Amino acid sequence: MTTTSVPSSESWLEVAPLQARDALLGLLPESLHWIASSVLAIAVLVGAFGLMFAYLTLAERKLLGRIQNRPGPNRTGWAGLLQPFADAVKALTKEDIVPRDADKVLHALAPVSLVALSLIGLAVIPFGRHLVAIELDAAVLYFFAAGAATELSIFMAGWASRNKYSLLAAMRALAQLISYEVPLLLSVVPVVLVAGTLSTTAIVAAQGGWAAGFWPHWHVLTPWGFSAFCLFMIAALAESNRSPFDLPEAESELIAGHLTEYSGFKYALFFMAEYFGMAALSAMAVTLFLGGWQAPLGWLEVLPSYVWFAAKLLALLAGFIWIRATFPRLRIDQLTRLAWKFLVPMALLNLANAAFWSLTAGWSGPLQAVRWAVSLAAVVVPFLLLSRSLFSGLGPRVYRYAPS
Amino acid sequence: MSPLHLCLLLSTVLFCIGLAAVLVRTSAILVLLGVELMLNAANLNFIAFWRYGPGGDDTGVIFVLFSIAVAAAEAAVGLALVIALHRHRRTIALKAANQLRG
Amino acid sequence: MSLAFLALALVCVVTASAAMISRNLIHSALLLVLTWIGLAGLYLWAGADFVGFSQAIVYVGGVSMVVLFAVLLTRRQRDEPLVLIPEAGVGRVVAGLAATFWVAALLVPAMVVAPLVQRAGPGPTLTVKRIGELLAGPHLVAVLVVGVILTVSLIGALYLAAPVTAEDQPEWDNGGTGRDRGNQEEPS
Amino acid sequence: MTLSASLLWLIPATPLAASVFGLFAPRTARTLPIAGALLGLVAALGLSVAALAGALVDPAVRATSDFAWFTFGAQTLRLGWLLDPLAGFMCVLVTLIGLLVALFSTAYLRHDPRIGRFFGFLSLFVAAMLGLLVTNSLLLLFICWELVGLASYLLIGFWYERPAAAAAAKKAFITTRIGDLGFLIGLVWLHQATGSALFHDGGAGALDAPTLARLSSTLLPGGWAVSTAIGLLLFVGAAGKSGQFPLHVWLPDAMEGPTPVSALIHAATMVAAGVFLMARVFPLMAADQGLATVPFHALTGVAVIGAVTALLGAVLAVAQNDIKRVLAYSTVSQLGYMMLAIGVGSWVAAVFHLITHAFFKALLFLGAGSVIDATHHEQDLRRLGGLAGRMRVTFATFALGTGALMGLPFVFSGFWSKEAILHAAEGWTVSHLPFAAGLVGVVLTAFYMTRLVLEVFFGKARGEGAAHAEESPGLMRGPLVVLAVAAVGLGWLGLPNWPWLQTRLQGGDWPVHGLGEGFGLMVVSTALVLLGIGAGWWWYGRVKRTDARALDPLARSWPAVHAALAGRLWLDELYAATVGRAFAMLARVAAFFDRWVWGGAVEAAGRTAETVGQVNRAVDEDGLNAGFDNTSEHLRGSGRRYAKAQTGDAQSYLRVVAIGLAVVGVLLLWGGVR
Repeated sequence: MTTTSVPSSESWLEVAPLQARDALLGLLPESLHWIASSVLAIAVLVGAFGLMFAYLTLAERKLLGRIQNRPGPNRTGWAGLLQPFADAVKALTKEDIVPRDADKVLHALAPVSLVALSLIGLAVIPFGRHLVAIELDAAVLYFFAAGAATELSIFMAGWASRNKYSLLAAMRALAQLISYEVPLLLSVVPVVLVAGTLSTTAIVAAQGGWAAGFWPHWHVLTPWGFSAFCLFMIAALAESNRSPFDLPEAESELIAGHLTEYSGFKYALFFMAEYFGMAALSAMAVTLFLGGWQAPLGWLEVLPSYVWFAAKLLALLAGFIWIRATFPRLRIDQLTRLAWKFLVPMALLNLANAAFWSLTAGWSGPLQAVRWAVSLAAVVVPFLLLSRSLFSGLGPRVYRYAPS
Repeated sequence: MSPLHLCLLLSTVLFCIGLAAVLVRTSAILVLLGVELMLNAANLNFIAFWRYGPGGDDTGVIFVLFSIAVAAAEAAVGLALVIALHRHRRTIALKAANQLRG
Repeated sequence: MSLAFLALALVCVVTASAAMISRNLIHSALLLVLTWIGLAGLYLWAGADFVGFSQAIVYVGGVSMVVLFAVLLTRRQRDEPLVLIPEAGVGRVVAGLAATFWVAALLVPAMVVAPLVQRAGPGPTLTVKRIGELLAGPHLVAVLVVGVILTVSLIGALYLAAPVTAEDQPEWDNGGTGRDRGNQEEPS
Repeated sequence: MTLSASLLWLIPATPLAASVFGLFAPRTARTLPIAGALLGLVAALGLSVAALAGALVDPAVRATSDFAWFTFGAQTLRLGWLLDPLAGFMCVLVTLIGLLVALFSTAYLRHDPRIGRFFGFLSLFVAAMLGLLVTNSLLLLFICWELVGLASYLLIGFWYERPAAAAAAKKAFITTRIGDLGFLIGLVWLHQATGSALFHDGGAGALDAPTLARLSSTLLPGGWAVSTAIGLLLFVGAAGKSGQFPLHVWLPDAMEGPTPVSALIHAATMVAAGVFLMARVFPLMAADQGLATVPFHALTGVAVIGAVTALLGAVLAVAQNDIKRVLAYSTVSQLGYMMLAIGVGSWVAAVFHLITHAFFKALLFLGAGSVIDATHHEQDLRRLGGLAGRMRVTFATFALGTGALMGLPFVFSGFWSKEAILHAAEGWTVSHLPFAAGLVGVVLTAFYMTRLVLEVFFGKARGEGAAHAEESPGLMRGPLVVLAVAAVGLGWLGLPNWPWLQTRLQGGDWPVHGLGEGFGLMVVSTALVLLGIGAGWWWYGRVKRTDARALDPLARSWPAVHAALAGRLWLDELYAATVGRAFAMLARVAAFFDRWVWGGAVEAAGRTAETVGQVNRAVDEDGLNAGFDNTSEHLRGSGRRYAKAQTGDAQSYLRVVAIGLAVVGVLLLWGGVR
């Protein structure tokens, strides 16, 4: 935690978290400040995201229910508001079953490491103007290095269970996560290219200000940025094993895949890790593309920066839930085809597009219109061509063992 | 002992562990992992000399970046070879790949 | 000498030795992942952040996946999840360890007594921007060459690992020793 | 609004973007590539007009904008863009004609399944030509030049299913490549001699006065100036591209492409490139003019070749039966006029004629295309006829184009530009032959065009297609009308007493003289035109041809002459008999050597060896066998023992290597520590 002095020129709400931190640290001797501030940051992050996890599950169930024309949980507490805690009590009191042949150590290690790895990425997200746990020069790289290890946990879970469906799920997870790691990283590179930095705070700072007084400099509001944002979100869906890319845990094909042999608290941990991963990727998307904590309009800056960040984050998470309620699951071949034949070429072309954008940064006047037109064309034309080729040659599927 | 010497000692130990795996283990995959470990030990040396060396040059770090990139390629090709070996010989024991024996 | 270094060095050595001794390939791979993480930590400790994160992404996120895939694809039988490697012969172990010992006996004293010029004080700082400038400037040719190497090796790996049809089987592949002739009719 | 030199690249870039779009669109796409190409051409036209406006602000200024292409060690290769009235006028010309041709093509190729691809090629063609026009570097010009060649290859061979089209494309490509070889040598030589790839570079460029003075003062063995040699080499390239004798053979065959392509090639893009190149490097070509000691001036060569081509093209056009071939040879002839003008020192007249010719030749070709389309691909004069009544608009515009091409006095543009050329040729002091050739060419032009119009549009329909022809659709008539207006009116831009165009092109003063000074020449050439028309009417108009199989009237009068002309003076056959034959001979000689001399030697050696072997075998089996067998058994046994070390196990090798390494290290240490 950076212990910068509190700037005085800002609104009270903006600096309130910093003042609260300093007040707490003041209770301790000077020599313990460094460790105390770290612990404090971790505690706040875990607490906030833990609470968010709890209510996200409720929100998901409620939203899914509404979309499927049913009420969702509404018995525990007012309108079901206590449901997450009831679930937690249930999960904690359940019997923990470990298969006899399982690789016991790995079996226990998998959910724990998954949760831990899903959380550490949050350390570099700037949640507000002054709210970032670690300021790193290579923060984006750190985030993806932390995320890269989650795949191993899923593999460990699937493999340690000694269950053939779990193992199949582990293989699928590996294939899927490797495939989607590529477009995920490639869709981030344009942002790094244009912002010229790997530091998350600098990337957010680069998105400050407005063109013509109303058009925020958020990356998502440029043609290449919009394309990269869409690619990032699709890849993020796949990376967090969310529907419609939830093949590794497809309950109808793999009896929940790597989760089959888990119960009780470990199962809850997996569940938690999924939401943490989703939240971390969404937070990264907000940071990279949606302007981080920047307010959309100048006069809206009366609200503190972290409120804006939270609003954007929640909007993205709601989008995740909505997508889950809307799309059917992909087949494994469709999944890999989408990654390699659409997302990766799109992301590569988008990289060239971003290079063009940053090279033409000096253009003004009518050339600005040319710049927008070229960049827009460089998004739309490949999209049309690639999506056409993605669906070409696909007739109705012939099932080998089922009568047609 | 100075920090630089400690780093070098650590990298030597890692190198020797990798070497032992390469020389002793029968599984081609483990041999490959041993090679990776030896590469990593070499990388550690670069970093150590960059950190504690006379200074003024950042080539060590750049070299390690290249080394990591090439090691990734090496792993991919090596494991593809293992898979090819397995397809032809139904085993991944290196002893099986002795078509050139006299 | 900091505690962090000793702890990381301990992690590296222990996990690496365990990985190389383990008879379970999956355990070996996962333990080696820990070694790689330890090495990434050492890079961070030395101040080379970018290299550390690169190490984590490439090895933990990439190489380990490939290794695990290779392990799963080369299991001897479909329903045998544990990968046990036939034990090496005693002669092989002894010869290998002797050779290693010779190399170690040569290297370790050399490393310990070597008179090295050292810098005192804090280590050099290297920003990501500087790395980018170095890569795009003096080392540009190397970057391009590495790009070509990666492409070529990717294609080569694809070619090697792609399934062959019966006609593609090389002529000399008429099944080595008797033991290896197992389920030849089922290409993986 | 004007366009500065630093943005000139936008002019070729817009059609280039359209071509990329057209070429990478799905194969069956139609609307999008067409719309893209038209949009690109319209944008390029607007930009070109803006550029021309910028260039006309002060015609004497050459605006350049250079950039470093790449740095190679200490050397930087710089390329650039150049904007002067020449480039400006040419850009407007190319984009305008390109746009009209593209509009025409939308109707002409409406049934072709590959129309999208066609528009991609067309855009590429125009883009390459535009790049060639606005560049400030001979190297960049050469790159675009080759792109033009590639695009023409693709377009001529557009209907590649037809063997004739494929062959014609190949012929065009290879013939122009011969010229390009000369160009390339000249380019490399020029770069080596001047050290600059730029034309104008503040005194250091290849076309700047100090450089030229150096080039023309450097002499080669034999007294030739370097600039003469380089100029002639560049002219070889220009001759190939512009269809000059003896490299003109590809141009008539290029008719195999779709007719709009022919219009584009003959009017604005391909053949204009050669003339443009000569105009662009004119300072270089003329650098040796002042030197009395030089045995040969580069421009003299250009003038001679131009005169020969002008005459030859006109002669060959007389007896062709294919409507497009007549026009093609007419183009050859007119290009000869342009080269002639450059050769006699008046590149401005050449460019003037290039501009007017572009419009009326595009008009004539599109008119021919309209006829061909209406008669279901009937191109043979003998089976056409009587179309004047059925296709009024086509006939009217075609007649106007014919008038312009013949140079009917005072109204038509061709008259004024041709007059400028003849006037310049008349004043050339070296020789009067080009002037004479030009005058004869005028008669012949009038003659063959009269023949063409009479055969196609008058008399009786002599074929199925002609009998049921109907006027073409509006999208084809529109460009014709626009071009006809230009074909008539453009000449007024460059009257002798009001030389607006010449002044702008020259970038300085241009001698203004009254109509009276050249009046004698005008009267003579008018008389010659009327003579040609009269002769044409005498043979082809008096008695109308009624049957497609009837003998050509000219052939009835002078069978030998007609046969020679119809056979195109057997130039193709001559090439086949000389160049082709020579290569065949060479190949045969090589084959002979291969088969008999070397082959015989090898055979003899083999036989000898075989005999020796037989003898050896006899000695061996009977005498030495037993001893050798024993020895080899021993060898084999020991070999087997050593082979055991070769286990094929990589790890065992590695172990040995590791131990060896350690031993060597210890030995070294031991030695070093001492």
